[in-house]
Amino acid sequence: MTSMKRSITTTYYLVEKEILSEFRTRYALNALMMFVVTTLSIILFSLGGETVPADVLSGLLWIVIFFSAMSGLSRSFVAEEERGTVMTLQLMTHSTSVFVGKLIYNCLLALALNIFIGLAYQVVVADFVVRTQSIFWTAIILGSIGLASASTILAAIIAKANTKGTLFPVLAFPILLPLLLTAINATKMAADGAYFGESVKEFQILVSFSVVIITLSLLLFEHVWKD
Amino acid sequence: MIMDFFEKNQLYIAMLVVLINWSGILFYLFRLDSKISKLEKSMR
Amino acid sequence: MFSPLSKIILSVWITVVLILGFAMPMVPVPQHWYELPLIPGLEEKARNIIFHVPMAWTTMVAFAVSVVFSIRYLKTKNYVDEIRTVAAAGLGTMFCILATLTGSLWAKFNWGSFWNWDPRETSIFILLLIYSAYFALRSAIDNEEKKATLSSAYAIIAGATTPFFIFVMPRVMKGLHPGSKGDEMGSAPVAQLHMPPNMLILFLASIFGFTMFFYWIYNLKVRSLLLEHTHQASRH
Amino acid sequence: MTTIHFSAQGISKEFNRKLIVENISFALGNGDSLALVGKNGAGKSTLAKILCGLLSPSRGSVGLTIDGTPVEYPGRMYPHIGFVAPYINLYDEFTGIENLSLCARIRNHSAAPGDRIEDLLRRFSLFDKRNDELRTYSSGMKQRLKYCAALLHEPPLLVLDEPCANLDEEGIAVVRAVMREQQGTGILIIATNDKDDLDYAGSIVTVERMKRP
Repeated sequence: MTSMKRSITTTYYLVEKEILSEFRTRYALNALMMFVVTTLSIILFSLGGETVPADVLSGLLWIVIFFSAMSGLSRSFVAEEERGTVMTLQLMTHSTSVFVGKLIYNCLLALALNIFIGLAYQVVVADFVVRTQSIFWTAIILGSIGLASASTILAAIIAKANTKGTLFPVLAFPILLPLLLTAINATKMAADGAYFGESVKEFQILVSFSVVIITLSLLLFEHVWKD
Repeated sequence: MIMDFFEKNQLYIAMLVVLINWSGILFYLFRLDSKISKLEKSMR
Repeated sequence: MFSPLSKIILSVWITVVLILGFAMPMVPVPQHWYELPLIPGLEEKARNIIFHVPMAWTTMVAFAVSVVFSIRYLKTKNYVDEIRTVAAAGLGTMFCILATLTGSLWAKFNWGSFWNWDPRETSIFILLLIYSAYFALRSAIDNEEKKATLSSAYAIIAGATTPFFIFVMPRVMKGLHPGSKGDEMGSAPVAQLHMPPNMLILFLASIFGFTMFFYWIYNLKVRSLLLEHTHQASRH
Repeated sequence: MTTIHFSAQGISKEFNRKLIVENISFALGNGDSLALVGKNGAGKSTLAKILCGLLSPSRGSVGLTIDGTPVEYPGRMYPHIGFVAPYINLYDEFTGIENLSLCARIRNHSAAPGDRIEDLLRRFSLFDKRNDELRTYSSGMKQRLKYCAALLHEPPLLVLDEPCANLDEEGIAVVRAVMREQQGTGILIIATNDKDDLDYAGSIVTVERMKRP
């Protein structure tokens, strides 16, 4: 077996372990679904029957996405730290494999969650009409990946700090802001019925954001991961 | 003479205030600098 | 690095900039080298550019310095690099607060409200958030080595996202600062300066003066932190 | 059999700018064993972690060569090391056998790990409990499972921090046998204060927290 192939299978089993562990413990999934349902109903209550412009509604959508990501995506590393299994992983495999495994798992979690939020939001908020579905879903998918990639390395950082829960959104917000602003802009364009071609620049920003963050994370992770 | 000038050009009063503040800050910084230099010498 | 003579020259330099910034008269049609143009709508407030912009500029310089030394710290794990990062970030926070306050005051009298969320106001606000997050992270970690490593990693990630603001923000929000999207004089990522030469020279002299001033205080702070470090080491 | 050389050169470690481990050096080869002794809090565990590549030393270097090829420290140490310590945990939500097969898979041990896992479980008398989740295990049983996980890939270098913690007599007997076997094939390092453990160590390194005058 080549070493490339070997690290791919290792990463595959790490992702499998994360998913299996999630289904056994329900660390994130149940709480996250409840979180989404509560925030959506708070938004519906506060909107009342008022007509709200599309740009406000696109902003609200990404507020829900941001905070649900904040409460869910930090779990991956914090749980290892709390259970004292960090060294077990360090003894089993190379740090890069651990990071890529966590990254893929977080991407899957963020995608599942945000696709659910995107569907629920369109169904539940009557004023929010998406005229160009292709732009909307591309923004959701690229946004989820960007969100997951920044959250993964930040989660690795805060897992070593004392006040984990409160610190995460504080650290993540300034870093995720360019991503959020771009995603909100793209969502607005989707609601206004822009052509897919018009929002290509937004998607380029989202993709390059993820690429930059992931590259940097791979370089920094070993420093963060090992005490 | 001088008082008349300041009565007419009140912006210069603000300038004087800023300059006095600035000289105070500079005085403080120079003293701090020499104190740190002295400490550095005594530590070595 | 910084000789006593150069400190005196720097003090005189900034003093001259302050005096000129206040004293050069503003007239509708400048005739002499010492006269500045009186722009309707800006009037005497235009002098602020000499005092406000250097604060924002110094904030950026301080941020760049702390990111560079963060990278160096992760390579060398030398506490001196860590001390340099902290010193630059601390001073950067101070200059960031000054730039925010002075900018907000100027905005009130030029654009009608203290805060308008124009791209450059937003960037300075984000920088303030990054600095606070950096220090919040540091205060949440007990172990010194871990604190240095993790906060350096955070500073590097934060540094890498800043270029995105330059591309993103002009696309999503209207600008009020010169050089923003929609400015008749043309837009550019960094402020485009339309000033008469004498004002431009004064402006650049001020930027240079305050950058060196930052360097002086930064130097003091690094030295005092090093002293503190050797003092603590000698006690153990 | 693999030829192994393991050495430490002037290892020191600072925590909060305080020296915890100072200037430890040794060199070991096949069949060698070493005990790290010292008072509580003297830095035995810290040193053990450094040797396994879990912590990086502030100064000094660790060198591992397998069959004449040097291994990158700390990044590529993990395939050659088995480490058992009280502060290492396996996954509570998985069963014993799941934990071990997870270990084997992540480590990429495709060479019939199934039999090896069963052998180890039998040897440490955990076979009957293999399908129970780890949260139902007692601390002694968890310690035994850690041995299974550490021995799964037949590491040439075995590092044991407090090898007999939480174990009953039966468990201790198995561990002693493991220690003897390891001495026959590779390198054994134990961090301990137990006098009986020292019988299994060829040489002894004392870890002291140095106080500066």
